[in-house]
Amino acid sequence: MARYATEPLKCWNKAKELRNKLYEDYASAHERGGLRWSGSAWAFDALVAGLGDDVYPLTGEPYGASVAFNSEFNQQCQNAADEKGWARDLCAYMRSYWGSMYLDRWVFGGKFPRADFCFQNQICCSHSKWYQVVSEFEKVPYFCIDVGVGPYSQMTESRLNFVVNQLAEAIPWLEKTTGRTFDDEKLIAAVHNECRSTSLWAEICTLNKAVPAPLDEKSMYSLYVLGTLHKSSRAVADFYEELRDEVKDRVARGIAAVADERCRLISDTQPPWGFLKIYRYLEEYGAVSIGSLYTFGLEGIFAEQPDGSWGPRPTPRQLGIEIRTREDALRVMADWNLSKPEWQHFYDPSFKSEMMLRIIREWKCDGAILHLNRGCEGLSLGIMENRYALQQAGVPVMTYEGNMADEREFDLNKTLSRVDTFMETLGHRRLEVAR
Amino acid sequence: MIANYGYRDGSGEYFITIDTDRCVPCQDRACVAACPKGLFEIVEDDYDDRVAAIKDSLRKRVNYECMDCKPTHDVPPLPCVTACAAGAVAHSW
Amino acid sequence: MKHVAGIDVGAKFIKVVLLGDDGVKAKTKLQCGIEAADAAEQALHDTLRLAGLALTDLGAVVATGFGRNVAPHATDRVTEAMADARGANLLMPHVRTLVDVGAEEGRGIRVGPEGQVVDFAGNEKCAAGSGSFTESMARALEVDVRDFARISLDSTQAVPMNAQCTVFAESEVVSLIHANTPKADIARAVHDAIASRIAATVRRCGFEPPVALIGGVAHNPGFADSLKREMGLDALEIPPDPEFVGALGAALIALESIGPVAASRNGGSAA
Amino acid sequence: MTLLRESLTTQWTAVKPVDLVPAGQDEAAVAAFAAGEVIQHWRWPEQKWVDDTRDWRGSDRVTVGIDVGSVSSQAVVAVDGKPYAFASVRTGSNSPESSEKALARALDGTGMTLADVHFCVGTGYGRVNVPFAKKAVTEIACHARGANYMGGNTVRTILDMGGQDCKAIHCDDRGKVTNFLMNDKCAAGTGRGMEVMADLLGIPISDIGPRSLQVDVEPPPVSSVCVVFAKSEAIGLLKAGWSVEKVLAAYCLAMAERVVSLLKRIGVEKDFFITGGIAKNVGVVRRIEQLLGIEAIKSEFDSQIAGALGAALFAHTLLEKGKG
Repeated sequence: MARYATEPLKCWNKAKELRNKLYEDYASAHERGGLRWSGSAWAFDALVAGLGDDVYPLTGEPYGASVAFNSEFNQQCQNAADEKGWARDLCAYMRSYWGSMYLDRWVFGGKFPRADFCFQNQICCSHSKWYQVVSEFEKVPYFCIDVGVGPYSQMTESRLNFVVNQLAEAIPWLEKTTGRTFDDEKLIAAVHNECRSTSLWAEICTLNKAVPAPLDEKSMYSLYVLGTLHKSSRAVADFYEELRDEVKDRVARGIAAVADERCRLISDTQPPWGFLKIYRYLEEYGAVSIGSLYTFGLEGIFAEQPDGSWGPRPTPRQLGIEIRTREDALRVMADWNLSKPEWQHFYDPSFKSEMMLRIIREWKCDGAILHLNRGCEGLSLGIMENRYALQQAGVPVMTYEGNMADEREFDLNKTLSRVDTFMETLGHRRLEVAR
Repeated sequence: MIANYGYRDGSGEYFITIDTDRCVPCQDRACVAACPKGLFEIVEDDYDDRVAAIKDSLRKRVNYECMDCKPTHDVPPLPCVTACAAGAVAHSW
Repeated sequence: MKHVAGIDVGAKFIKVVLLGDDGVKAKTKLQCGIEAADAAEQALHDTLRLAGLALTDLGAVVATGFGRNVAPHATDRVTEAMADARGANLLMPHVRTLVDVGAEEGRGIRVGPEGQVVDFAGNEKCAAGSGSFTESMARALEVDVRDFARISLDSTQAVPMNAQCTVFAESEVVSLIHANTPKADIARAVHDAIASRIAATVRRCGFEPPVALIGGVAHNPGFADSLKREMGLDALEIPPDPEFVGALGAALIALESIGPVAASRNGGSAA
Repeated sequence: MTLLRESLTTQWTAVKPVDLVPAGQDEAAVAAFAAGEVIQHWRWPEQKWVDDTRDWRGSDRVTVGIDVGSVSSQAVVAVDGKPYAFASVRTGSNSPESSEKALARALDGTGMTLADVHFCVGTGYGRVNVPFAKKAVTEIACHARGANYMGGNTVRTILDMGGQDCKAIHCDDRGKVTNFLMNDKCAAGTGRGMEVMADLLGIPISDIGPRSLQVDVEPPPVSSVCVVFAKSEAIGLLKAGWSVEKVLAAYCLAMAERVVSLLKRIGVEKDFFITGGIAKNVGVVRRIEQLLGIEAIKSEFDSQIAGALGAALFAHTLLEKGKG
């Protein structure tokens, strides 16, 4: 008999529809006189919203992951990048995106919809290069903002201004590039949306502290992706509000994501996107991944709560802070993004280790499975130091090598047999009970 | 004849292409001196023509040898490519 | 009197250990290819016949190794790490780090005082093929595998082999031959190349002396010498019949699953 | 448990391991196994052929081509520009010896000796070490010339999958090279990779092709990046219960993809011809044809002799130009 009751998520289909709509809006923008721009999920999309509601982003990482799901097309894209001379140890998303661009084929069918301009920021070394190549190939303007100003815990006025001034300089560039006049009201609304959606996502992750966990990481991948597609859109913020309420209800009723949950784990970095059945295999041991710093903190914005635990960062509105001018909006947006958990470990692995240990403690986890992701330097930076730190703190850790979007460097069966050994060290055997 | 010297291994594909038909009338053999790492040499090919080729000892190291001429951004025109008046030399990466 | 069997279905050899509650009954080894199901059946059957026993005399059969899922009559299946740790803990209770190098896989295991697996690291895709690699290198040198293992010890100089790819080290070996490099030095270069990859794998899970080498390749003195040097150890223990340690561990787990002294090993395998 | 530990530890050393003999092996394998020789599945059969319908005596155009490859060596004897005899042997660790062994094997039973040969050309990896060769020609040119003879003068694109390299060659109607590309730094897509797989799966190398086609659904390829990646992935697939045939299919497809991506760099023009040992692997050839959408020309000659045959034909041309 299963330990906990389970039920499918009611808003699951809505997430799927919203995701598809965001891609379609981008692809069909020109038909409605709209504009298309491309950048990363970490770009300041709220700023671009000042140009109008019909300016749609294509963020490279979720698109790269969507290509990775389609292994045959992904292979052609990787080969196309190879043939252009790009080395294979570069960011795997970037190579899938470029391959799709070089082949002029959109993973959802039809031609690759070219961006009208590229707008990006520079913290992960691949990101700024990624869109420089896109702008050179598609012959479109490119603006990049440097946000590598150091960890949020050591923020100073001058460091914050360094980013705010670049945001301010970007506005005349956006106007010149698109011929549109910038609307501060739309910027302010977008900043509120972004704070709301990313704070709500952090709240949803915090609800996963409950035992049994209402969400498992495999499902969270299809939910957090909306934040990576367009975090400053009202539709995404509203969806997360609805999801937060449903998850709250699941916790109240003790609904679990995994019926036989008896071993809670965290993972790390993006998974090998074509092989999410690793998580189904874990369930055969009654093991569930309740999330990771990646799923929580790539878009989610966290802060210390009054009771000392880790939870959602309160939004300006919740704190009663009004955003009246362009200057206020830029300062709030810069400060809000610089506190992003996944922007900290670029400066020292210990920042990440502390956050991982905090998640393990507060989300009551028994161990960690780290994906040594050859496809992403940005997130695998210092992962062996993180492993060492977790072990020093007595947390059992398993690692497996792979690549998030190039299956040639991943071996599913070898990884599953590692899971067997890891589960044995945690004292768990496969559940014979056929659920 | 188009000769592709180089390789493809786990890290990528690297080939230097020489169109040897254009080497036959060439007098000054500028490519040999132009390459700072001495990759080029003049050999007699199987059809008894004197043509340029990449040295056998360096053929499997072209990616490492050519790195000096290929900084990560705004790569200047390659010395071997510009030195060859007949435009017989090209790089695949 | 109850008997149990541990069967380690390796990539190249199947090892069977038969235990009774009065001690070791039999140890057998059978070369098999990849299609191990029938070979495993035969290995178990022949071993029982050797000890004058029948299948019905077995209280439990625990399978481990590469083909543990295809081993017949298995009452339980455990991974290589767990079996190695239990077997080594019996033969060498003081050893805390195991290096297991078989035909196709190399792994490092940190063992707790009770013989439980504290941490483990397996070879990644690139460092695969340790055991069979020495075979192909011996073939390139046209030297018998066992001689290849010994002559490496007479090497006088370390010839660096910079082939990044173990498969392509063979073409490097051929060119070293053409350069009249002494075969002993080439053999040592090959052993150093494998040892450095295995040592890197073991370092991933961290190791503390005393360290023991088990698995089929432990019979290769040249490799053992290179590994000792590569890991900076002054001693590298090798138990008798090192390739049977996994099968012994599996047999011990089987014994515990039926024996009166079913000590509660880390929860998992108790009946 | 401790009482048990002492007795077991002492007995462990006392009980000697017994080597069981694999059932179903024929006497030769059993004897070999008893002699301690591990069964070697990678060893491919050596070849020999003589055209006994012709007599070489009286011809003043007897030429020989020797192709010393990294894995195999071939000798071809041509009389008046047409193949008369050939042999294919394993390259040992000594190239000069291998070339002599290959020639001796080819001449065996023909009554011909080295003195009767008017011109000999050496080619392949060890071409400079052929003691009796007057000229060394690269394997690129020899393969083109050999393929032009074996496949006919409509051949424009040749793919040679040798022991440790892979060559893509374009040629004109006389077999003269117009474009070539060789990759000999990486074992993926070469004969060496095939031997590694035969060793791993413990099946004769000549069975790999046919058995790789005995699958109802074509599985996804294993990693085509590297032979060692492919091998460790194959091990994982076997562990997970894939049949040997399915693993072979995945491996041959990976090798085909690897080779096709190299071919695509210089383009494929009809007619297309495949030389080298892997041409005998129907599993790889058929998958290459599917990926390219082009059928490879078949030839009655052994695909492994293209290099040596080309060398013998080069020798013939040099003789005619009075360079004898």
